[in-house]
Amino acid sequence: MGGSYDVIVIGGGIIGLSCGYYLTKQGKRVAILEAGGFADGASGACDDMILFQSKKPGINLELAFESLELYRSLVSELEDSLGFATYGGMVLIQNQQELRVMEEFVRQQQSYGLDVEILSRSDMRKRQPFLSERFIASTYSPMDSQAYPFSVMHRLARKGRELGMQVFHGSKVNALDRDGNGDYAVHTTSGHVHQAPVVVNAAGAWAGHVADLVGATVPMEPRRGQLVITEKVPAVGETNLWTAKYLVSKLKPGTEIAVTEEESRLGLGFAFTRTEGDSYLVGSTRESVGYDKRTTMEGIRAIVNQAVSILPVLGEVNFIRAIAGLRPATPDGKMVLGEHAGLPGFFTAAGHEGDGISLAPITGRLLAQMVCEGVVQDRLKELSPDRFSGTVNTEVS
Amino acid sequence: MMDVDDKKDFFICRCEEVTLREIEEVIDEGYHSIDDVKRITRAGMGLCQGRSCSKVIARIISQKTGMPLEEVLQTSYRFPVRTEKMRVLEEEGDSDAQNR
Amino acid sequence: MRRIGEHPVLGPLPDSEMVRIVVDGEPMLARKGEMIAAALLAAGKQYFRKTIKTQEPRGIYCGIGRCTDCVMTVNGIPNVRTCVTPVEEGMEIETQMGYGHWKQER
Amino acid sequence: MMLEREVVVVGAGPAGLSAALEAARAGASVLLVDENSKPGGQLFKQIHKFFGSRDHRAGVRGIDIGAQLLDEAQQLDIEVWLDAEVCGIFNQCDVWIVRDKDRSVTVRARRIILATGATENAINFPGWSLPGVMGAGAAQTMINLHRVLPGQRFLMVGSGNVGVIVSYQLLQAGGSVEAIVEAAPRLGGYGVHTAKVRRAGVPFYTSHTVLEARGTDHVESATIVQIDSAWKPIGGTEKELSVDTICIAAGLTPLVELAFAAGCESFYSPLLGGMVPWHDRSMRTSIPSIYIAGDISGVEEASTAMEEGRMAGLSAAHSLGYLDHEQFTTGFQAAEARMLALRSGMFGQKRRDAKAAIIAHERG
Repeated sequence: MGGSYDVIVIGGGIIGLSCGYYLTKQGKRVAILEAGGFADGASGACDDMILFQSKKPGINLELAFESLELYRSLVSELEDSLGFATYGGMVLIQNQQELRVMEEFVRQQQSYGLDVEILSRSDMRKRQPFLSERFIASTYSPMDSQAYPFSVMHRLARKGRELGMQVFHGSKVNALDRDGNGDYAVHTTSGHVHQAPVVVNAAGAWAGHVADLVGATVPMEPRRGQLVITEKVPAVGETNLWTAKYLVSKLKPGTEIAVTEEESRLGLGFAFTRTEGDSYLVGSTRESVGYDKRTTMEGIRAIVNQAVSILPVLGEVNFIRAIAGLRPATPDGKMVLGEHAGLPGFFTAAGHEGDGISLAPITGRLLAQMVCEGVVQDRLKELSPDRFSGTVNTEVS
Repeated sequence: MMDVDDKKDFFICRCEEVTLREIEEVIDEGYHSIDDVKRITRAGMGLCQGRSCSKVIARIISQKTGMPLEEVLQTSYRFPVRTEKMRVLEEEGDSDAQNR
Repeated sequence: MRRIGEHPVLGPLPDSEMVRIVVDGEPMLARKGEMIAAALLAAGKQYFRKTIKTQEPRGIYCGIGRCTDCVMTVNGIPNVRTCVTPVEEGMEIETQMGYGHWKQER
Repeated sequence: MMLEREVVVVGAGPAGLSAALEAARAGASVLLVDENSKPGGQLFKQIHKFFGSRDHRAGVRGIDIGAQLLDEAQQLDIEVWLDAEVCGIFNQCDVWIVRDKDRSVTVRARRIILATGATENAINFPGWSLPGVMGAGAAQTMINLHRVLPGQRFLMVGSGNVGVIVSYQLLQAGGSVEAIVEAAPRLGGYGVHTAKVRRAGVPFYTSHTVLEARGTDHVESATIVQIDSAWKPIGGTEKELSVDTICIAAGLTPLVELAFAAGCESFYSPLLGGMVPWHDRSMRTSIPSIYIAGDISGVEEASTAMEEGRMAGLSAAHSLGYLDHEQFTTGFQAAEARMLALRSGMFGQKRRDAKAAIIAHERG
């Protein structure tokens, strides 16, 4: 029981759906196998951001520009606003030490073509009047944008289905083997066996386990992020907000930025983004706790207290929910995108850590090109899974 | 004669103002769980976190798909189960003195 | 809509200290400690808020603080559940339009 | 440093109050928490006389039973936090409480008894979100607790005990009940309550439901209609009623959010209101430190809730080493016997079987 396809995508999050959509657009017969329900993974527990300022100059930043353009065309292709919006973003700076680190970081980003600048205190407060007094400056980029993950995934699935794509929920892959002529047989816990010459491993934080099924190596570590969601409120300032400490927790641009013991243990950083439903997503933590997706009292308290200390007006705002997701993190902070040497037809597209929403469209398109045209652009070689094949697949922190 | 079926534009989710029609359309697309319907229509994402609508949505899913109500009813909930102002977490009143 | 004066089981309505509250700019009296929603019902207020998307009128629904349909802006703070929040002297209560507005002065 | 208590009881209604009393009498230190400014839960809205055996304080009104339980709680010096909302339970023992909507505190409890009651079901029809459409419990709270009539001319939807009792209480409060509609072919409530309302001249319409409510800023009228065996409206039977308030009494659902968010396993019991936390005979859930009592474990009545509360209180205290085996079993079995006596008659037997099915369920 099961079907045969040109490509089977394992994982129905925003990355899997993007790969499936672009493959289907290029005429491939695609099936997506999602272990859980709709948006059960990190895609359903993230902060909606297409954020440039948090990307180290290099391939990630480069791809983020291309991804932004793809989102604009997806809005018309998928006939939906996708909650796509460009409110801009500001990274808040507390002291001279953080200012020095951010000035250097902004210079690098500008050299890669990002429209970003450092704002004086008064210009900063014009855009964000509710800020606590302790911030001395901020960055500002008008390019930081966002999309509403649930709309993007829903519309990718709907348009994909119109073009013939199949999406199966509640079908967890538990075995992967290859027959004589190189076709893959994908077994699911519900007993189905689907066949295809090409398999795309888009299983996010679980991509390492899927790779193990076929003897491939993808070192992937789940990094838990907790988020608090507020009630609907009028806009708090013009742009979305982060702190320099958030970049430290994500990119470690410079170790000089001082963080407290709790901030470093929880990987605490301030992220504040307005959602489609006029409420705010307030984050976040970065914790290595394996696959435990529960929220914790400590995490909620740290996130909420940090937010109120930065935007005192939030003290009177109700928070209505706390959620957690598992960001898929690779040892070198770059996604894994490409075919595995020695396993023709087995591709991996995962490991976007906090950049899944912003890089989903470009990941899907590049993956589809690799599968359909069999050629890999030079610039993408650094993303190949083979960079890890030498290492043993241990839990690399 | 008023046929109730054509009147589907009243709300099932009072907080997020999601109508019966919108919910049924998403179910017809193949999304058969409360979480799926919530994530696509926002029904249940509002201030009351689904208290007024989740049982009704489960009944609609069960009626439209034939799935037994038992398999559809909500069993996953998230903290906090009451909405609170963010300032309440500022200083934790953990000492006995503060709580007599 | 009115207060229940004489009740066969609960007896006469005990008299109570009154407090002054302001509802949409109109001062009115309420019984000290009674819930905002009860005071407004007694005064015959038709609806407590208008919803965000369709500006539909809303009032009491569950009466015990669970459904959040009776929320109004109280002393400049939006989304206050009026069925479980007692009145206080000088309280400013506004019919909430959509998700309310920031109280500019802090 | 975190606050610690032996037993934290969540909800000071009939079940929670009784559980706190039994656990305290057995010697445990008890913290009783309730989100309202007054304890008693539904008891203080129930001004009708209870019936049943003398043990169940038959002939006493709900509000008086509530007052008696409160007295006993004060005598036993039980620590009571009112205006205290429980927001979460972490690690199966850390209870996150926000007091007076103002400050948060976490209490590490060795045992937790959840007595969070039930919540009213909704019926959806065009116009159901208009001001003036409310739960029958909401109307009962307004008249009996806040002494305010939410309207003048009422339509009651649902003829179960809540529907007929609240209809009678609306009449007592000076309101006029234009009709009681019941979707089933037969009336639901106990005869004694239905008879009182019928004597007062209130018309009953079985196999009827609400088709629509109309009004600009508030309910102004309602259209009721007869329905066939497939619950579909029958053309030509519409009847418009001039009412300003529609009360919905369509049954209750156990309020299980805290129990399930804490990790308790669920069990589906349609007769008892839907999903309930699985529990054994001693009212303990799948999580050894968490017990339940009252409507959360299956929607019944205040009197059964009080007995379940006693059972849960005794079990929790005993599991902490209070009461020797003999003291515990006599107290527990007495409460259990009184509770089983309440589940008598045709309705009672169905509930008794439903409860037995939960306890007998072998967890996977």
